[in-house]
Amino acid sequence: MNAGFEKRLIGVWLALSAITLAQLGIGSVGVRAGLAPSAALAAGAIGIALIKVRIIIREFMEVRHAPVLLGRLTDLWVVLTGAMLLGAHLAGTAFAKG
Amino acid sequence: MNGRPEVVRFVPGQPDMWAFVLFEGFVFTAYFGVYVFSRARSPDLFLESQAHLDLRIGFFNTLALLASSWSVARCVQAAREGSYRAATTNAFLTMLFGFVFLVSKLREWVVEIEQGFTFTADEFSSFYYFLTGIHFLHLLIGFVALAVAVYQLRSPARRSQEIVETCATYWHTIDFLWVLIFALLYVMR
Amino acid sequence: MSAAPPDSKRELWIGWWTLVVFYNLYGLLFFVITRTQPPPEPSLDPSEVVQWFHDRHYGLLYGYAIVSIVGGATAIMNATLAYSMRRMSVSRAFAYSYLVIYALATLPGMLIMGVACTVGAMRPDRDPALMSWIYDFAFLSFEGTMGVFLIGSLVWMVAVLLDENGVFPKWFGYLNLCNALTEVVVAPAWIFKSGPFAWNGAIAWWINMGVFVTYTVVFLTLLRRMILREDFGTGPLPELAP
Amino acid sequence: MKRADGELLLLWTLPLLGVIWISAFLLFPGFVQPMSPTLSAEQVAAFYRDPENLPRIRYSMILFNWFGVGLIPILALIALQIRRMAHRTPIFSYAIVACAAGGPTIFLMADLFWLLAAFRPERDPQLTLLLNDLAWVTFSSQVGFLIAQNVILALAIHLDRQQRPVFRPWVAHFNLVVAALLIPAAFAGAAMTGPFAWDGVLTFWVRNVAIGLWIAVMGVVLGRAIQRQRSEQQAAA
Repeated sequence: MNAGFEKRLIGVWLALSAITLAQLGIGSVGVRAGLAPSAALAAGAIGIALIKVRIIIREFMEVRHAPVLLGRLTDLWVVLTGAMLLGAHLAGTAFAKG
Repeated sequence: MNGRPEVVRFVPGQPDMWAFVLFEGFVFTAYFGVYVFSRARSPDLFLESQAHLDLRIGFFNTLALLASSWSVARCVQAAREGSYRAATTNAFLTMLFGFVFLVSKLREWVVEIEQGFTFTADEFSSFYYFLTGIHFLHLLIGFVALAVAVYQLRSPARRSQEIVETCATYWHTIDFLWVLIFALLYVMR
Repeated sequence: MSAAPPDSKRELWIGWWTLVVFYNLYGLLFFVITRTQPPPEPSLDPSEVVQWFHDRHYGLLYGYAIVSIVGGATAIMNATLAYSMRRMSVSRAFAYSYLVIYALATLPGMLIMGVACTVGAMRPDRDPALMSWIYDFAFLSFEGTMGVFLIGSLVWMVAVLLDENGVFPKWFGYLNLCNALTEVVVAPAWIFKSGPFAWNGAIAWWINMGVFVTYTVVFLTLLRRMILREDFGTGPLPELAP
Repeated sequence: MKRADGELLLLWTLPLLGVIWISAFLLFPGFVQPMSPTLSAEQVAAFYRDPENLPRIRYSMILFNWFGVGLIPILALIALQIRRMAHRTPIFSYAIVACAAGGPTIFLMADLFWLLAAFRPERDPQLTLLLNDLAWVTFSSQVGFLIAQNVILALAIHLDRQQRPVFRPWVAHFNLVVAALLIPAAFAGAAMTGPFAWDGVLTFWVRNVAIGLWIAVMGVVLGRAIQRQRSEQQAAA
């Protein structure tokens, strides 16, 4: 197999795993410290996940080689998802129960 | 067949599958939105219930699916270069990683249900089982997609690169949806 | 040989227009006249259920009367959709399965609800506990009948994906999968009486309805294109079936 | 044995079916003098508890349970005749097959509700009333598949443009008239008294006579068509 490609794929996997490990660390610290939920924490968790998603789409799914339109569409999905989830969080906080 | 030169842009697999990825992606965005909204409405309840989940298992599951994405990407590249044997091996490797995820997920559910953390236990648990359950269903369909890819790779008479790429695109979708589910259910506070 | 006479596609156009008119009428009847969609809360107590039937008394009785007059139109609609599968390079088994599955689906998918709502509305003085049972029967038969639409969509999906005649684009095959999955998502409606998974919930109803409406608009459009493309010519009729 | 012979055999089950249906109709005490929707729960319960009525209700509904679906083979024969028409697609015969599945299932549901009401007549009268309502509303108002059947058949005949059409044009008109006669019954739930009520002239008598007439006329027409088909096959052989 093309050595350059092989290297790149391994690199992507390592990067994604490293981010996941960081999520594990941050999550554990959050649990131990008993951090109160906040918009910043929510945005952070969603943001990191969406960065991973975008890496998967561009690298593993080869969108970086695809016509620009497909890249735009998938990026649009990433951005809209982030915006909608953040909006949902803010709306939920505004209409909090009790 | 040589790898396509960098300058030539192409859609991996059928564009039709990309329509599915985007549409189903938006359906999931909607599910996630309802979850995040409900969560923000009763943050304490969700946080308390979330303690039933083991972050480490979620981490392990994520690694398994990321690895499966890696191997299926190798499968596509190998098939593109004409090394069908390597492509088939990687497809099976993907199934193996997928299977590791499947077993781990099932085990996790069983342990949680035994602890009384069931679908109807509380609001968070309902979302947890719903999101992981619907994702699990996509995973099961993913095995069908991989089987189609292997079937294509097996015989020189078939070997449609387009279909192999289409199946891989579906499989990656399972992966990236899980990445979001992991963040929303296990990590988010 | 000259172009096909304009009426050579008459049967297909009858089927297509029935679909279009029916779905519009369906929306009108369920959303406006009977006001049974969007669905009310499953958590109403028996006295509220009685009030619910009272508020919609005439809408339910006359609305569902019209539903029972036009309900049989589903037969010609499903026949037209089954025909699209006959045009594909797949076994006839697909068309036949689709036809039978959807013929069956009309009952729990629509008519049972009509019967239940009529029976509920016709005697407002009925025991409230029984009214509550009728209410559950109406909405759960309507929304909780999943298998027919699940398997029906999957049959269509496989037919589209295997087809080599290009009757429908492949992405429509995948869209069938999205529609089939909504039937899985609605299952918790049998378990929850409130929240996003209840029969009126954000997930079990609103998101699913969004997918279903998209799916319906898409297949009507694609079916229209199929009919426009259809080239019967002026030649002899297709061989009469034995 | 030719194809058409088997079809004639199926068709000849129709007179037998007619005898059974008429007997069951006369046996059920709620049909001869159609039950009124205005009866109170106690009166309805008394109807099922009456030792004179109870066996008649049960046996008539068991007969209907057995033979209610007997019409399906006849509808299948109609679907086959539609396939012989000068159409370019099998859409109309498919649609008749779809109706053939729907109509008898609805009748079967009504039959189940009646049998359930009669199974434990000592039940709370409110429950017996509910089962009785469900049976009558299902039986009376659910005419959709029957109407669709008539309209589809009429359309199919109308579009059958060939030298010797399978059915003559008057059959199409007859079907449309029957369809029109069935429409008032759909409103059975909306009226407790008068011609539209489920014991009313339009909903009960006109509708059921129309259905009976349709079965009889279509039986004869179908018989002729199959006979003709058979002689054509013999001539060709």
